[in-house]
Amino acid sequence: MAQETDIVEMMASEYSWEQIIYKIISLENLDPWNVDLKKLSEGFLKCLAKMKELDFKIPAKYIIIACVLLRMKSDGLRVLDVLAVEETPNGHEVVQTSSNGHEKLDLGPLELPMKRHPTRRVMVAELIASLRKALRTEERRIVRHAKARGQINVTEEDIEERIAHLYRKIDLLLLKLKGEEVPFSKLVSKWEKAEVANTFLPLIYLYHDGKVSCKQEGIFDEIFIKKNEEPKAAKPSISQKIRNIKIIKK
Amino acid sequence: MEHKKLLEAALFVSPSPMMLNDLGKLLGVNSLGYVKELLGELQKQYAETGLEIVNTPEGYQMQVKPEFLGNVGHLNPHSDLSEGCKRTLALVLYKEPAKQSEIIKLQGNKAYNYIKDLTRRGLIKAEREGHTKILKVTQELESYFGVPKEKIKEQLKVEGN
Amino acid sequence: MEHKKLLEAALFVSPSPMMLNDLGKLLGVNSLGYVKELLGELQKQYAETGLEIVNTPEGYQMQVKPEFLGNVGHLNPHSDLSEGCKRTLALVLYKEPAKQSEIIKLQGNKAYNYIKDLTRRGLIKAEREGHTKILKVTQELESYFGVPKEKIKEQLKVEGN
Repeated sequence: MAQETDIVEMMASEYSWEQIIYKIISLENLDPWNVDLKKLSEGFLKCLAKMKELDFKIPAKYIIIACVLLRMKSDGLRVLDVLAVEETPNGHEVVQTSSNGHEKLDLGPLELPMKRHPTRRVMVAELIASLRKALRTEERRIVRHAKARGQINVTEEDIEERIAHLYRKIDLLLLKLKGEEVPFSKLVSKWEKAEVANTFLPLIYLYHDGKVSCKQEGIFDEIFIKKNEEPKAAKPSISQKIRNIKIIKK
Repeated sequence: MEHKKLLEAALFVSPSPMMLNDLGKLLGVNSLGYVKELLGELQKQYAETGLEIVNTPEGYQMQVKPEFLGNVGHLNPHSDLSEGCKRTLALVLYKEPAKQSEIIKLQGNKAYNYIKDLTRRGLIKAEREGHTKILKVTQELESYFGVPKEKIKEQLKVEGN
Repeated sequence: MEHKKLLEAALFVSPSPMMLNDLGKLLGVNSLGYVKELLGELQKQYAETGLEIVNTPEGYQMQVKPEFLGNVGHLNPHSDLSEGCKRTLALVLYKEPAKQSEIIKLQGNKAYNYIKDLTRRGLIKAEREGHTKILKVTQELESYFGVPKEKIKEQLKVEGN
């Protein structure tokens, strides 16, 4: 069926699962306000089977959706099973003869013994224990705050200076490498998270200001930086706009 | 008499019946005969009230006199068995020994959970017989209901037959 | 007297305090004065026992006399205040008069609910003082613990320092 193939294509091109559910609902002519879970899960599984047949890779999330739908379906069926056990108006339980011919049972109600759930008042000793816990929590909070304050003990640095510094570094490296491009990895003195971030941030400013161009072939590949001859004057400089912002360094 | 008051307090506050020797320990006395005597006196005292102190196989317990249960039972909303569990238990009792498959047929797949619950609570037990599981009620059930299982069965079979 | 026995049974079985008019409904009588009278008689009767019937802001309640709680409390792990409420109550007592904002700072936003609970139960009260709410413990707290609040405070201060 043409529409079914549509769904398979949607799945293969990783549409959101919600879109696919809507598509199946319309394909199977289901009432969107009262969805027949049995039909919906069957429709979904049919499309998964088709994908397998066509040798598409099935994204993991669709397997999870199929599991969820099947679970919902089986829960629904269980509810129907239990509904077969009904209460008569006098409160007695009747197990009806179901369509597949189970026996009929009429049982009297099972009266449970009354179980009392006594509680008692709090003892002073418990109150003291609670205070101990509350005060300990307070102490921990104070220590945490003190630590947090310790972390704010920082030196400030002018971002303008950082940007200018990186720009000079690019210049120097271009001279040294005698090429037109500088790999980003050469700009980072020590390949550590903080250092990478501290280099990357001013680079973004330079790029935005039009002073450099950047090129990256694939995700996580090397970034090649090229100096632009004429900075695009039309573009307002972010670094100028945020002249007063200081970079905070530990 | 402080000892008697302490016994009352213990029986009132304890969520489960208390054995004679635990009550003795509580009072700090060695003579269980003495504790039993005090309990006997208390039982007499309570004859005049809406409560009673009974000696069950699991120990002494303070409870509402059965004749008032109908009037006050609704005040305690906690039923410690779900409606589904109650049904499974009734079916197992009625059909005992009952095939698990038969209960599932009657109650649907949900009954697997009820059977698990009831087994965990020690009210029923499952025995394997070839490919099938046979469900039976336990001794624990009798102490839960406080009456012999035959009596509970009778209650069910009035309607069943 | 059946009415008195019924009241006893109800107070024994109910997991929370019962209001006078609910007890009246249970007995099927309209005169609350009569119910109060019966409760008064019961209270006198229980004076001789390890239990007591108290009239709390939330209604009548049967409980272990505070002087015996220390001996039997361990038999039941369930107290009628949650851990959070217990902590709030301990902090209010310790810091009394305590600013509500201070308690919230110490315990987080959850404490708003604990304060509400404790106020409803009549154990603490809030007084407005300008923009802030001041929390204090009540007289009811003394009958709850069965000891003067100064005594509890003393013990708490020893712990806190």
